[in-house]
Amino acid sequence: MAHVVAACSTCRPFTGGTTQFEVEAPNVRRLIAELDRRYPGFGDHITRRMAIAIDGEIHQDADAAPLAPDSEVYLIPRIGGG
Amino acid sequence: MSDFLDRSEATLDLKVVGTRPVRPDGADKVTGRATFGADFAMPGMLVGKIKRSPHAHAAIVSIDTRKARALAGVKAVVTAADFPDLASEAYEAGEGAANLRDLSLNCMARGKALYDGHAVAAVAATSSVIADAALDMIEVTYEVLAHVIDVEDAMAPDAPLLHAHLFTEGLEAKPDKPSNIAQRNRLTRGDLEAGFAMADVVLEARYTTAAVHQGYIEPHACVAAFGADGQCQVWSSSQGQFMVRTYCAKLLGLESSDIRVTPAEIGGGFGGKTTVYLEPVALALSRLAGAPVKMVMSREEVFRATGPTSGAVIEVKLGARADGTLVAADVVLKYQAGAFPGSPVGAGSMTALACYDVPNFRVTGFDVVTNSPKVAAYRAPGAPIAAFGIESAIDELALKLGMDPLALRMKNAVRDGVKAAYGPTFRNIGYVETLEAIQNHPHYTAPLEPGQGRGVAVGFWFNIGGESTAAVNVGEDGTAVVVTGNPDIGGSRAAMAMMAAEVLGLPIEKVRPIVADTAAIGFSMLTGGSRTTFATGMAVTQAAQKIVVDLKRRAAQIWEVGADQVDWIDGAAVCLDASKTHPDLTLAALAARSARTGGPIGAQVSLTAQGAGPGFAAHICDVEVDRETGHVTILRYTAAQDVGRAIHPAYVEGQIQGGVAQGIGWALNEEYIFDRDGRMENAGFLDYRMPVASDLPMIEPILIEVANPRHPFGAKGVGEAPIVPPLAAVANAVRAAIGVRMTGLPLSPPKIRAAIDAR
Amino acid sequence: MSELSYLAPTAAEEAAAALAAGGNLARALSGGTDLLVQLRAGRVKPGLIVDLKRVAGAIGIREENGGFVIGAATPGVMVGEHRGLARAWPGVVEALELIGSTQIQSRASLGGNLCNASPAADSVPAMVAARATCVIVGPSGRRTMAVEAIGVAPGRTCLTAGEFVLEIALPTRAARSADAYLRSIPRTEMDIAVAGAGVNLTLDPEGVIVDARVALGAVGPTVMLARDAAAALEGARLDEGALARLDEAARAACIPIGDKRGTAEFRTRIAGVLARRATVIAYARAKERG
Amino acid sequence: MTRTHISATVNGDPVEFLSDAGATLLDALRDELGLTGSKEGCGSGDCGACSVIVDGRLVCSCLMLAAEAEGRRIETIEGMADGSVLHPLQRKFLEHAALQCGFCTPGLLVAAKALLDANPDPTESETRYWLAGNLCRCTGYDKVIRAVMDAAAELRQVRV
Repeated sequence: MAHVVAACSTCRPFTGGTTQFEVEAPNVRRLIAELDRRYPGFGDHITRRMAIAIDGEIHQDADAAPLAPDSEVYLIPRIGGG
Repeated sequence: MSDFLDRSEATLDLKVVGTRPVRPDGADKVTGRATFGADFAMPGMLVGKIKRSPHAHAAIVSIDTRKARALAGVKAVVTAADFPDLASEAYEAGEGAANLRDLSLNCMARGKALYDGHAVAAVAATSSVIADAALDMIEVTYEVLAHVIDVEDAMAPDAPLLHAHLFTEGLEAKPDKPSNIAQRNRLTRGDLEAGFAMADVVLEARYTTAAVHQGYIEPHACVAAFGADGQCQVWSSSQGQFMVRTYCAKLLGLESSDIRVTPAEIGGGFGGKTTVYLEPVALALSRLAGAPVKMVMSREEVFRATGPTSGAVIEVKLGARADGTLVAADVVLKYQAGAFPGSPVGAGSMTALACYDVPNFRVTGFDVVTNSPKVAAYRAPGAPIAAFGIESAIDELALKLGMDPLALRMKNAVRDGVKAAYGPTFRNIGYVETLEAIQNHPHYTAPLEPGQGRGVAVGFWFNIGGESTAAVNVGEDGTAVVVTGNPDIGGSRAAMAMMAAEVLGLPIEKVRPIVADTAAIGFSMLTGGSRTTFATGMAVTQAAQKIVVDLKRRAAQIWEVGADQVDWIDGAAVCLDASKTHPDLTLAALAARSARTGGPIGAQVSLTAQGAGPGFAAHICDVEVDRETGHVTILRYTAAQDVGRAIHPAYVEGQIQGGVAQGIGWALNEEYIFDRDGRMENAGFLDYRMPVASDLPMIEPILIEVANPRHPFGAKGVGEAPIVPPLAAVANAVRAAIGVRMTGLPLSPPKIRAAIDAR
Repeated sequence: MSELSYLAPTAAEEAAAALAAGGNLARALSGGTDLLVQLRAGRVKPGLIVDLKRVAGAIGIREENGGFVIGAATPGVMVGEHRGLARAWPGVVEALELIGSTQIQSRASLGGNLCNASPAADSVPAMVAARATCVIVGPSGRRTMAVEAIGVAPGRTCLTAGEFVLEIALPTRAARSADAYLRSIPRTEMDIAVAGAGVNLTLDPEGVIVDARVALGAVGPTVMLARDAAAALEGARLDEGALARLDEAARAACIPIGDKRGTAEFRTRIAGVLARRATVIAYARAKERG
Repeated sequence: MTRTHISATVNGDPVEFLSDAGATLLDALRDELGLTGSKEGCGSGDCGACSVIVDGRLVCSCLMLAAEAEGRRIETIEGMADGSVLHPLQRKFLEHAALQCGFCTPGLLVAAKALLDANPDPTESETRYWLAGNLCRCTGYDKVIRAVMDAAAELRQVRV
């Protein structure tokens, strides 16, 4: 079970305020699909607006990135830069 | 990945990476031959110019272009009516997700002008003089509306509304009426009240910063040619030719494949050239005129109509134990977004406490639209503003606690294994090493004269990865060309060539890098976010490694041994089979026989780079203040930063020195000044006061190298972190010099003299 | 599109005639460091530009019965290179040299700075303190005027149609006398003065100030001669009391506006500081000549 | 629109061109003569990117009318190298990495050359004040100042 945290307030409207989830998923794509199943529309929001930190490493557009059973996954706003 | 993870362990014997060769594009740039945005010309080219709103906020009642169209020499006039009326849609291409409708409306106002300088119409004519005359003949009828620019005024319930359809995002309950607050974001951890209850010392303060401009010396410029068959060419100065292509296609309803964008040399960007202003307009004019159109902004236009970064209010409440341990932090950030949503307050919130290990905190950010130019990314977008508040407050807290400000930072410093305030757990960071470097630097303990003061401050930036493509092609003589899709703003061609040379075992002079147009290389995200050396460098390295694998195969074929019996050492294939006595095969030798060993030698790699390592910076600043005139002199500046590994140390140092100089300008004199009617009063380099050579001392960089295991050579982004600490480093030094805390930037002489007199 | 034409006459009378014919659409061009910026910004739309730099006498420096006559279009760099002038009138020279960058110094002139009629013009307070006069050429001949009489309002001079300033004269430098100019700007270079002060002093053998002129810039609609500030110095040696009275009198003379370059309050305070500091420098220079 | 005929010398060569009365020397260099090495960063004399040398004096070509160039001797960045041999200043800028984007570089080089022509041994402070009219937003000036002073030192060696 990956432990998922979505602390960013833009996620709350989708999750009804819930910020932490336990998700069974082998990779990021499945994780997003599962969260979208639980909270319709959330998947699209994650894909468009969020980056995903897996065990401390930030990924953007990384559907295939594998998740360990005990992975710590953070959904954070996408980062740009100058 | 793993095979070059080993490499980065074994990078001790690097031959090219870490040296300081002359940049491959250098000669063109010191002889005036380099072609920047405004230097390109085409036969039959017209001059395009933009008519801009003189009002900060006004309804556009009508635009009559008949007289202008009738003027001899005028070939095209466009208004918003000539652009598709796009639906509101977030789209990923430039800096995070841009709203295409907003982007379109920023390029050409539709129905409403939202800031002084907002484009309302454009002309293309046979000469600059005729184009100017035509602009004067365009009759625009405005209904002037009340405007609002100050961020807190704009947040007030009774403030003039910029967008009737804008409802605040991120609130628990969906709001029932529109607001200038586009979004409220919040980051929380632990129990704030319990945290402050544990505190022996609580500090509360409010800080403000003014809107400042990126200040690149090259104004925006482009040439656009719309073909009769719908195929378009654009030459422009930007941070990303693919970004220009995508936005032009979306804003004009064209196919990406019909637009070929060639990047000109870019005269500075700092984030300000990560979006489009002129290119879609130039294409629209060219389509009507049937001729190429060149558009070049004046400096006044650059200030009035292109991205500054936010003016802001930062409210900070810190709680600490008597020993300096931070136990609670409550931070509120209010950022101007300009005419459309999208201030960097999100990154501001995430970076605000990134250097500190605080168990209980709440960071609340407000993204607020105002009647000023839409903000654009500016070097570590959002972070310097938040850091000015936090680092000033930490300095005050140190005074209250009677602690050394650096010791206070060290005590609360994030380390590997600590959960960052924005969520994830830090790994392979070099923050403590960076703090130690300035603590141990002679500067930190050097004596000061009366009237002088010393300040320290720290800063953080994520750095990003993302999509990049690189191709490496070997010539018949064994030399190589590296092709990437990232404009070279500050010497990245050199870094790309060096990484390829390192892997291939070639001297740097035998590797030539080029930046290709959108038709000649695969997609690459723009140059920004300190991603190019990391992400594009990763693509270049992998392409070179693919070539090495292929070269070993070719040598094995020639020697009739197994590929595992061939190694690649110092640019040559070496036979490991002891029973054979083959002389080594150099790259040149293999290239000469390439036709018979499988054809031309080359490889292309497209990837999405993950695992960019964050950058941490710690700065020391000494100032002297003239108590009678309020004038601040920067006496000495030292800047330490974890850079992972410096590919070309001289250009890494240059990034740090440049970031510091911009930060000092932000701290001392730079600001957008608006008159009562919301018109910018200082839209020029005379009164928008950026640092000149005589304003600054030498800036001493200290490179800390804590390698990033996800990059083949250990590189981390370096371009942005250096602009984060200087705002507070200067303010803290001024505090030490005059004994008064200045809470509002810029620290211009009138403000400092007034603060001294007020004591 | 109004036609714009350019003339570069070599005779002063020719220039005056051209300017007169051009009427209010004619503009005199000296160094151009102000005019070209105004042209570019569209703040002026002249029909005729008369370049004065080729007019006989407009560029050059000559000594005349102990004093100096400086062509009004002489660039700052030439003025700075003239040893005798720099020795006699260091305040005027340093004031002109403060204007803009090295590039600007190759073009900016005393005449241009004076006739642009900005109250913040750096060289004007120094010239006023120095009792400089200027030779004005016009359709009806030549006349000489005190420099302080030229500017009448921000951007407005007393010159009538066809008139232009050909030469600026600095008087004979008396014994034990010297001048100094200081200004305050946010940066170290490239800014317009937020306030400026020119001071010109003459001492008696005992070091008592027998004659003082104090002129202030950027603290009123025109450069102003601060008579009370000067009076505060006359009869005094350089003691704290005199300097304090000078500071106060200088501030009392200020009627500045507050704008993007500084608040009225700040300009006033700084004017006092600069007058004081410039006086200390001028006094030391005067003593050296003792 | 009547255009004035101008004859001048640019980088040692005689040139002739037509110019509108309101056109600047910078406009003429870039648009009439195709010498785009001089850049326009501001058009108001504040950034120095258009620096050229006229009759031995350093000026902003955006603050000089093209018509004023009649009979003048003009030196631009394009004339700084001796054929394909770089001027020591150009070489030192490359060795010291004194440029990042390179847009202000031509103006800085022309201004620095004027400095070393006038003062072969400038102090750091003299160098910083002389170059105060040349804005650079990338480098923080540090490596620029080092490059100029290093070039000055080399040129002094040559003279000896």
